[in-house]
Amino acid sequence: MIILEDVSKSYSTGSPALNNISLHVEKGEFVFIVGDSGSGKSTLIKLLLRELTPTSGKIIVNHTDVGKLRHSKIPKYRRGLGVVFQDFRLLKDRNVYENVAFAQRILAVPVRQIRKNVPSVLSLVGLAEKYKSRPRELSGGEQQRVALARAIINKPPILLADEPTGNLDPKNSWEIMKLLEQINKNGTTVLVVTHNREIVNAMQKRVITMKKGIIVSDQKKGGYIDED
Amino acid sequence: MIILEDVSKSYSTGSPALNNISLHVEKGEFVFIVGDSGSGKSTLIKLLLRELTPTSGKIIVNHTDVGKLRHSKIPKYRRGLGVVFQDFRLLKDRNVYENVAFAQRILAVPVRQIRKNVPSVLSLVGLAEKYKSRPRELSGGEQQRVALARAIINKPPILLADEPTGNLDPKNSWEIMKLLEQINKNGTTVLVVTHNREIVNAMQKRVITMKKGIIVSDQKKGGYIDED
Amino acid sequence: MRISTFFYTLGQGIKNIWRNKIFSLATVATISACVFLFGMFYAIVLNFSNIVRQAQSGVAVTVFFDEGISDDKIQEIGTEISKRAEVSKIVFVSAEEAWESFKQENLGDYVDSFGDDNPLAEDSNYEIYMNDISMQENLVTYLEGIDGVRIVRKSAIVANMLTSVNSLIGIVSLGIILILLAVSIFLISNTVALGITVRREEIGIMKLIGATDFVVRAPFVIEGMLLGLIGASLPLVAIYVIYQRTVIYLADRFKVLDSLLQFLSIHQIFSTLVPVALILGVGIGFLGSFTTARKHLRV
Amino acid sequence: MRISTFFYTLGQGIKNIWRNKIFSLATVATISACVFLFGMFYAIVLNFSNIVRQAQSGVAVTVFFDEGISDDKIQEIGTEISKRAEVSKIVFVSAEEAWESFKQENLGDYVDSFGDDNPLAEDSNYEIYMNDISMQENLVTYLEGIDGVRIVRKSAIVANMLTSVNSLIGIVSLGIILILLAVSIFLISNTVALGITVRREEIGIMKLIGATDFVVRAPFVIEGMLLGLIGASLPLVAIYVIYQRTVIYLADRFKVLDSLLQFLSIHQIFSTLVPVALILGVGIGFLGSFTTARKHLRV
Ligand SMILES: Nc1ncnc2c1ncn2[C@@H]1O[C@H](COP(=O)(O)OP(=O)(O)OP(=O)(O)O)[C@@H](O)[C@H]1O
Ligand SMILES: Nc1ncnc2c1ncn2[C@@H]1O[C@H](COP(=O)(O)OP(=O)(O)OP(=O)(O)O)[C@@H](O)[C@H]1O
Ligand SMILES: [Mg+2]
Ligand SMILES: [Mg+2]
Repeated sequence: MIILEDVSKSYSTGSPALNNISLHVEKGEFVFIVGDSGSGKSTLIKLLLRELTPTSGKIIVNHTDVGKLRHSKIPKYRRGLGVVFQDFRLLKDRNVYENVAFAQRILAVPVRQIRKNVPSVLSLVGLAEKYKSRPRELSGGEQQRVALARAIINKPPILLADEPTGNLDPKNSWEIMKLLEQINKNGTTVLVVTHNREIVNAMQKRVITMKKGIIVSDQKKGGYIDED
Repeated sequence: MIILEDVSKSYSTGSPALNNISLHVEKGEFVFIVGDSGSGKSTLIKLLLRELTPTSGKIIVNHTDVGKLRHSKIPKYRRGLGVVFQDFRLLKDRNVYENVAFAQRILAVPVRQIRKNVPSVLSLVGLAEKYKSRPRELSGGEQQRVALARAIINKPPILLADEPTGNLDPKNSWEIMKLLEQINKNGTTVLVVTHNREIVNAMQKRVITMKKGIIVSDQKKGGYIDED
Repeated sequence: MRISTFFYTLGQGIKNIWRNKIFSLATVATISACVFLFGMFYAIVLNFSNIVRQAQSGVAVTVFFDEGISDDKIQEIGTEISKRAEVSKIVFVSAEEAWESFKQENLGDYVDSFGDDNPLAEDSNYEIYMNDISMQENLVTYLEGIDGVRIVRKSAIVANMLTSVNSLIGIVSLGIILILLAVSIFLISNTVALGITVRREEIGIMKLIGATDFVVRAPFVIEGMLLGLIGASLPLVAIYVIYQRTVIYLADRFKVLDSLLQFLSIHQIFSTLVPVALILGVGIGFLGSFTTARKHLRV
Repeated sequence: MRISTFFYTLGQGIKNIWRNKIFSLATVATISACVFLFGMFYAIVLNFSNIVRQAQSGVAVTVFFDEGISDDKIQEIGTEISKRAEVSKIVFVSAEEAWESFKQENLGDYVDSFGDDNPLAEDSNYEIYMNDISMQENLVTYLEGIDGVRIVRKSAIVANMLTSVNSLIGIVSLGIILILLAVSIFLISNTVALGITVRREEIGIMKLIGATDFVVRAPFVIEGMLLGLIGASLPLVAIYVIYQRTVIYLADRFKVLDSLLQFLSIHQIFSTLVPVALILGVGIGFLGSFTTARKHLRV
């Protein structure tokens, strides 16, 4: 499903954020990506979303060579991904309902369908009552859950979640993780970037550990690796 | 040092975010504030910073009645607080150095002093090399640490940290917490909002637990209270 | 496109205006100001060149006849002359009339010295008015060739000057209008672009979620065109009202200049101004939002 | 204020311009466009009313003397008249000159019928030119009262019309200038405000960290004034160059209108335009940034 071959990414400043990464993720896998702050996890997600293009190497997602995608083909490609951004990236001017509904509108889902889907996915993340609020009127954790709702509403074949529980209390975090596991069980390939040692250790999934732009460990049913 | 008496805060929409909160924090205390997503923790921090004014009740910080502060007195009051915002609030147009230095400039610290202080506080949070980067060129955790550096550089008598480790890996989180503890030992009153159960349980500090806008528990040497 | 998508897009365009109030106001204000200025100067310039053009029609070429010519022949010549395209009016002045007006215009109270003589006997003539003073030379050549015409009196200097003033005004007017147009286009596209640039983050988010360029851009383009429409309409209404009042005021205040101040009707002005204003507003609203949105779509 | 704080603030003001490139460009462009339009029209309007004012000085009042008056007396009258404030020039026309020019102007080739007689003998006169045509009536009354003056010929209609045209131009010019000024102020303060509004978040952050209003606002105000200065200077330079070229071009192209086209020098125009432009740019840059920043300081 997701294949990275010798992928490197250098920003204009500083040392490369990703350094010759190779990685295979099968369809239907659930993968945690962990690592120090600044180790390149978000950069990896951005490459998969084609927000960035790799400096070198090849990225193939779902038989698509992401690096070579023509501009006009990018939207269609992205619609196959659901993404929770580390900084949420909600549309400031629109309320919760519209933020989530937007993901469906671009798929031209009939309005009647949208009116059903949005409330149901909002109650999945525990925000049924807040559908009218603007992002700025939400707490940090609430915004994060809106971002998640938007990512999963289209039931995309691939879900990329960058730190989806960073602003959530343990109970909420667990619920979200269970939700992601459920979505994974229904066939979605899930990549979760997280710092939550407790959850990683408990869930016994594949864990990829990054450090300074390289993959230092890839465990099948792994846990959070502490350095010291 | 910090006294809240029957403080309530209602936003224009929804039920009150804080409901008749009373709280005393002594000078030199270290307090964790925990609670569900949306329970009013950030609202409490914003009231203390006078970003918001309470709907009712009285807030006294350092003998100052915060609710009655005149507009012209607010800047001086805020300079006595160091704040890490949940959403960082870095100045987008300025690099890391300038963001941190700004806190000193408004105190009219001599430039020579600033040139010494900023690098030393940046290396405290592990960002010595990134001083030239703009916020958008930083990873989530790096931005969070810049926000912390800005909050502590003036050695304020009170430090308010809203989720200061939400985007940090466990190792970094521990280092930051140790740093906060160190700052607290030097006499600063520290309030930390966090979801990190591991840390709260390990550090054995005062823990205030909030739920739906009220304080449901206040333990002297407490831990993270799980609901179920 | 689904019908619901169409209405959604339209709705978003309208909502964008509201969501981005400050910029919408600024954009409408800028467009209004530009269209207003343009319209105002267009009206002034048009009236001005109209007045100058009218001034030419006051200049006449005078034709005197051979001595002893018959009235019939004079009549015939007159008919022929009035057929010419550049001739707007032809007036017969009898010898007596000529002397009377000559006395009045030139001799003041000193007229008595001539007694009852008419020094201008045999000086009956045609005064020929033209609608294009620059054709005077042509006309004179033609008139001089007519059988029975003794002499043609023209005022070459006045004609030359008027022709020059005319083309001077033409050049200056064109310059003003072009500069105003350029400045307007520049300022309007500027604000439209700014209004969209502040939302480049939003555009980026939409694109990252998988929206096509079209879906992202359409509401912005609709927004731009609506703002353009509003921004162009307001000053047109203002000009409509102000113009008519001003014309009435000026005509009243400057009765002396009655013959000179022949104002154009608002309809003559609007026939060009309305389309230009709408193109300025809606067209630049469209182009500006289209191109600016595209610039930020490369995500 | 510390000297270092001062330089820091100044530096921030300059850096702000760079950090916010798009808005800085837009602001400078808007100010430039407004000042340019204003300057252009000011130059046109000023020249225009100058031309009209000069036209009045071409209109003369003619004074004829009692029959048999002595040359000394004529001389004396002339001296007295030329003392009047409203008189700009006084020219003596002998009877022969009068007849010559009369013949040329009015009789064309038909002049022979008068033989060598001068019907205008005894018609030597003074042509009196004025610097303010609206004083004509006063002057005439005075002239008619002088001993030895037989008759005063004036052209009341022309004088009236010129006076009217004069004040018409005055009103229209003033209207144009005021409208342009208002539109400029409006547009400039608009963009300055927008440029700061997009940074209201930044202002909020600074305030939350504990910055005083002054510290937050000062760089914005400096930024606004600098942008205003740049925005006002560019079009002044442009006008300086364009104006002189245009004047040369027009004077050359319309040699026929030599007597009419008396252009003002660029210095006469700049003496008012430069201060107005700077006030427009720097003044509104200052006020606009000051008030807008203040609006967002209530955090
Ligand atoms: N736009 C950019 N320009 C320059 N450097 C960048 C940019 N974005 C990220 N970096 C750098 O690349 C490195 C990797 O960043 P990335 O965001 O991938 O880290 P991360 O693993 O997601 O960290 P975190 O857990 O803190 O979010 C960091 O050192 C960061 O400073
Ligand atoms: N500006 C606002 N307008 C309306 N409601 C708001 C606003 N800010 C916060 N709220 C609401 O007030 C409640 C408390 O918000 P607050 O940010 O204090 O929560 P929190 O405890 O910080 O949560 P989190 O852990 O998710 O950050 C939430 O339900 C939120 O939706
Ligand atoms: Mg990251
Ligand atoms: Mg919060």
